[in-house]
Amino acid sequence: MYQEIILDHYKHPHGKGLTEPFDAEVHHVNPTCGDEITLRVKTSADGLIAISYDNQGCSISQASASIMFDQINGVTFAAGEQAVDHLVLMLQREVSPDEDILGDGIALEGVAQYPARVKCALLAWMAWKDAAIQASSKGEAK
Amino acid sequence: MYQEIILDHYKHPHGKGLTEPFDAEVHHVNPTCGDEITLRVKTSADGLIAISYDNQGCSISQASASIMFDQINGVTFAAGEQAVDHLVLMLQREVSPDEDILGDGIALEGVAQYPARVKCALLAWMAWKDAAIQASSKGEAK
Amino acid sequence: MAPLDVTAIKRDFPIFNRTVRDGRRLVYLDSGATSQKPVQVLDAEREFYEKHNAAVHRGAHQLAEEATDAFEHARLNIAGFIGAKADDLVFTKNATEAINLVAYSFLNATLKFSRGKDLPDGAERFVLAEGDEIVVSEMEHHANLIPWQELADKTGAVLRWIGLTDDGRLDESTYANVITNRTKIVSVTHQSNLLGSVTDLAPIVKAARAVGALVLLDACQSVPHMPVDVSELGVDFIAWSGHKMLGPLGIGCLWGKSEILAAMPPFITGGSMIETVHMESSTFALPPKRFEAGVPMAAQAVGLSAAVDYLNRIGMAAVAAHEHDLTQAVLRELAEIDGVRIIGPKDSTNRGSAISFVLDGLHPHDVGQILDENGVAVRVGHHCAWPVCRRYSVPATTRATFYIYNDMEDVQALADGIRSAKKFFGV
Amino acid sequence: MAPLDVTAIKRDFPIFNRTVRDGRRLVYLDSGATSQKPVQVLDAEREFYEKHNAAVHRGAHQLAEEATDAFEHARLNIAGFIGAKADDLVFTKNATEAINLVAYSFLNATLKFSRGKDLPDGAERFVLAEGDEIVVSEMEHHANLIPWQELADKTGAVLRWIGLTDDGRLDESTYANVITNRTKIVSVTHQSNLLGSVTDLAPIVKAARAVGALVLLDACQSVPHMPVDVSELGVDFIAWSGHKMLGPLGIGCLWGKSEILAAMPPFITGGSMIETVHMESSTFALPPKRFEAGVPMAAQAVGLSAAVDYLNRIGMAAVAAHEHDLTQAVLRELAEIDGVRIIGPKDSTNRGSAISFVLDGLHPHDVGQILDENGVAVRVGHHCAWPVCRRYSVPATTRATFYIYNDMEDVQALADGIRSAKKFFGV
Ligand SMILES: Cc1ncc(COP(=O)(O)O)c(C=O)c1O
Ligand SMILES: Cc1ncc(COP(=O)(O)O)c(C=O)c1O
Repeated sequence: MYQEIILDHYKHPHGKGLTEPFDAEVHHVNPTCGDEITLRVKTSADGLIAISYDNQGCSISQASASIMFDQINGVTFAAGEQAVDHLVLMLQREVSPDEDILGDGIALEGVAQYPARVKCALLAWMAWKDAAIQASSKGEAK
Repeated sequence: MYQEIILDHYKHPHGKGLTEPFDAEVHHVNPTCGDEITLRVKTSADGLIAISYDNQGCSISQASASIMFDQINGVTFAAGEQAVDHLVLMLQREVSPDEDILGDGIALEGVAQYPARVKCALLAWMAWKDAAIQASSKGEAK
Repeated sequence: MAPLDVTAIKRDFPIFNRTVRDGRRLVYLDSGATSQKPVQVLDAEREFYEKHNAAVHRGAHQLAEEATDAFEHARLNIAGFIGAKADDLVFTKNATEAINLVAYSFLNATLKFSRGKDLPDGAERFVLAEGDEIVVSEMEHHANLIPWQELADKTGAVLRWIGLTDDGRLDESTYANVITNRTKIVSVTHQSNLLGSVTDLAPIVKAARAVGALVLLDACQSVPHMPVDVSELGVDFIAWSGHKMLGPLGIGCLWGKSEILAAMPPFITGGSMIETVHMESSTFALPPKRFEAGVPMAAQAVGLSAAVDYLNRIGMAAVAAHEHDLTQAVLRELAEIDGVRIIGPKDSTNRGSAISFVLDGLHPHDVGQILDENGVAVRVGHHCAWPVCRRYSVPATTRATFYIYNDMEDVQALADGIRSAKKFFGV
Repeated sequence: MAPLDVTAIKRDFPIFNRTVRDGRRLVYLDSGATSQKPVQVLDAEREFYEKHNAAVHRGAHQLAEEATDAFEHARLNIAGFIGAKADDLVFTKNATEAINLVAYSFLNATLKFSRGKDLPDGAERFVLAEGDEIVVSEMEHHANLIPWQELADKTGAVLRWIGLTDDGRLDESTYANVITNRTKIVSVTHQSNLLGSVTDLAPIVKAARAVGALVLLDACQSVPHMPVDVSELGVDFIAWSGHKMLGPLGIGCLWGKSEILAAMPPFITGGSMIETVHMESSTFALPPKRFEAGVPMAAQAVGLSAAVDYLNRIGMAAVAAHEHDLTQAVLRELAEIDGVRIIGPKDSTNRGSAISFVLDGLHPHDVGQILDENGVAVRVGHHCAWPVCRRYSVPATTRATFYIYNDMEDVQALADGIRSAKKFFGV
């Protein structure tokens, strides 16, 4: 599970730190272990979603957030959602990892063997999905 | 358990039927099977307690009421209580039956082997004790 | 459908290796109270303890993962048995707790609402106003009566009930009267544990739906004995116990529609049902966890899952057909004994195998005792359905109930036992 | 006192025949969550099912009698283990239900009182007025916190709590402030499941008594680990779980003083807890039956009784002494590892064997994972005591807990595992 690449992301996370302005902010928690993430999104005129986040938690949850930032910061909702869905399926062992979609995220495949850690790997990505949906519904409301 | 003498009391119960006047009346129920007894007591000036009762239920509870009537109708509280206590101990197999105290009640000894029936055998006697105590506390209150 | 191979089935149940009352064959006719357990169920439970025991949903070590997997697989399997999704199945200690859980949802929603506290979306359906009505029937087991009496007592709601016909069925002619615009929930049995009658669901569900009431079905005597598919019942909840369907003691089930469970505030609270906890206040997990506070009965869930596998191998349609044959035989045999009066439907249509009767001139306790002495285990008393006894003016009944390990020989043993009781007491 | 023969004890626990994570020895340090079960307990439960299984307190046949005997004998034996009478011991599904039972007694008494409904004599003690106070501590397990939050939310009572000192103990200096004339119940843990600290009972009982409040003790982490005699504690209730003391899952216990239990209205209602039942209303049995609605977990009670026998053979003083030795050793070993910080008392006085720690620069999840890969099963997270983590400003801890089957080798395995986690992550 602890591949070199995961430990790298954990020790040197990408994109950590909250920025302004933002369209939506969410706070997600893993109730069994107290891992937390605050995540903000800002959608540009052409529909690309910028991410900022701050988090605390285990190596898997932190590395996964860093990988998420690399993969889906500044992409469209559709592209981001595709990545999240693929990650979920990979962690349920229902698809084999696709590097084009997940980038370094394919290194998280080993987490699937540890059900208690799957939530750690998903935390940031689920927060992104939640925030992105909130931002887009706000957009519509306007 | 079903000795001849018990079946006799069951088929030809002694003293069944409520009478007036009375000092106290109680109604006891065995919640698992619905056996019921209504029992009245009337204490005379010299402290002897007359019993009347009406009941419905199984052979054991009816026979036991009839035996109770034979044994403790018209005795003092102390004598009645001694009989009740002896019956309880016998049914818990803690004393061997004393015919002087229980009369035909010694035939109930076999009931001790059937814990679910012990309550049937005790129903009338417990009702008597309850009623006698109520009557005496009323007497004191006067 | 092939008839059950009762001889082979019996071999799976260790208890039939013993005898009762001085060497008599055990004729177990008390499965309505609790069923016997096959070795497959006992082995599954034991294997959990010997190989995978840990507190589920709590650890990150291998045993905890295996235990959690086993527990959640059991949930999926048991839910599948009634045509449900895993997430809509809540484990309780017995059916009684399951029904109380729903009754207390009303109480808790009502109290929190009146104090302006947080409630889940949709909880309005569980908020009672003074004079709102709760409907049960006169044939309910105490487990589906007293929780509602208590709810009424504590909220000012009114308990109403559907009466019974002389032949032991819900009196449908009274539905229109009893189920009104004030009715918030209708909670009835799927099969009476005393009378054996099976409820015709369509009319009662229709009446409840017409006034927007929720419907809870007490399925304690149906899920173990016949195919039950919640997607076809049209009700909002079903509650039943594991121990009456070959499963271990100490586990019951509540199934509810997803959106209805989601709308309910918690009942028993504590660990594992939370989202966040502060000293000041807490928020709660989604169902089913919201309703499963504390370390759950994982071994029992695994045992119950093995029971489901066992029943699936036989097939629930075959189980029902087998019991139907036995029911017909018992009704026929008992009709031939003078002085026997069946309390409940006298023919086998829409009827399960719980058969209650009284014997003229003899108290059920005495009938049961003589049967017991002949090795025939029946239940005597009011069977936790005292109002039914009152309705039919009997102090109690003798009840024989049948399951997959019973056969025609057992029916004969019952009839013979009743005859010897009559002879013994001279009635 | 002779030291425990851990090698012999281990042989009684089938789970130690297995290995974890590719053939490693199982070092089970998660007994605080649930203990492993000896073969004696598994055999007792199985024998009940194979020989005596029936619904207890319900039948008049031989199996029902035997089952009832076994169940009530178990009650007597388990009650004896804590110095209590059988009639004062209520079986629940777990400790969580036991604590909820008491919390709901307050709710139900309050509601019935306000509507003028029947209540048992003495129930006034359970009637809450707006502004009455409930006291817990900041070190409670969620099971002894959320039920009281909920009770306050539903009644207008106020929840107050005793704070903690920096070294992980109840802050006695605040008792006078927190426990007031409005306090109706003080509910605290006997031993913290996260910190390991053992409560000094005398001062808190004295403060509660002075204002006439009831006292409930969460004994989940004390009854399994030290001699507990309710006649000496001075409290009104204790609640604990069977599964943490070698017993089966699915059974918990509430002990209460006779006259206090007698004053409580029922919680979960249904069969077997009644005296008479009419459609309009019902009356209830005496304790403990009043609180045991539905078919109870008889097999689990029999299993728990065998667990009690097992512990009695070892002797609870010897169990406590053994754990004390291990605790000292762990504290000593961990003190030698750079970057380990104990959350809880750092010395072994008045302290049980639950040892929580954090490792600088490393999240507990990662520590637990490396330990798991070394075969060492610990728990990571907030251990259902989230406010304690907040109090000590840690997101979570790694927790090792010890029992009779653990020895110095296990302590060493823990220390080695922590060292390899440090090395692996380079902290
Ligand atoms: C101190 C304490 N209280 C309460 C509980 C709850 O016990 P259970 O989950 O068995 O109900 C536990 C254990 O989980 C505990 O350690
Ligand atoms: C129809 C019915 N409802 C409810 C119950 C209660 O089930 P349990 O006692 O397992 O909670 C029973 C059985 O006892 C039953 O037959």
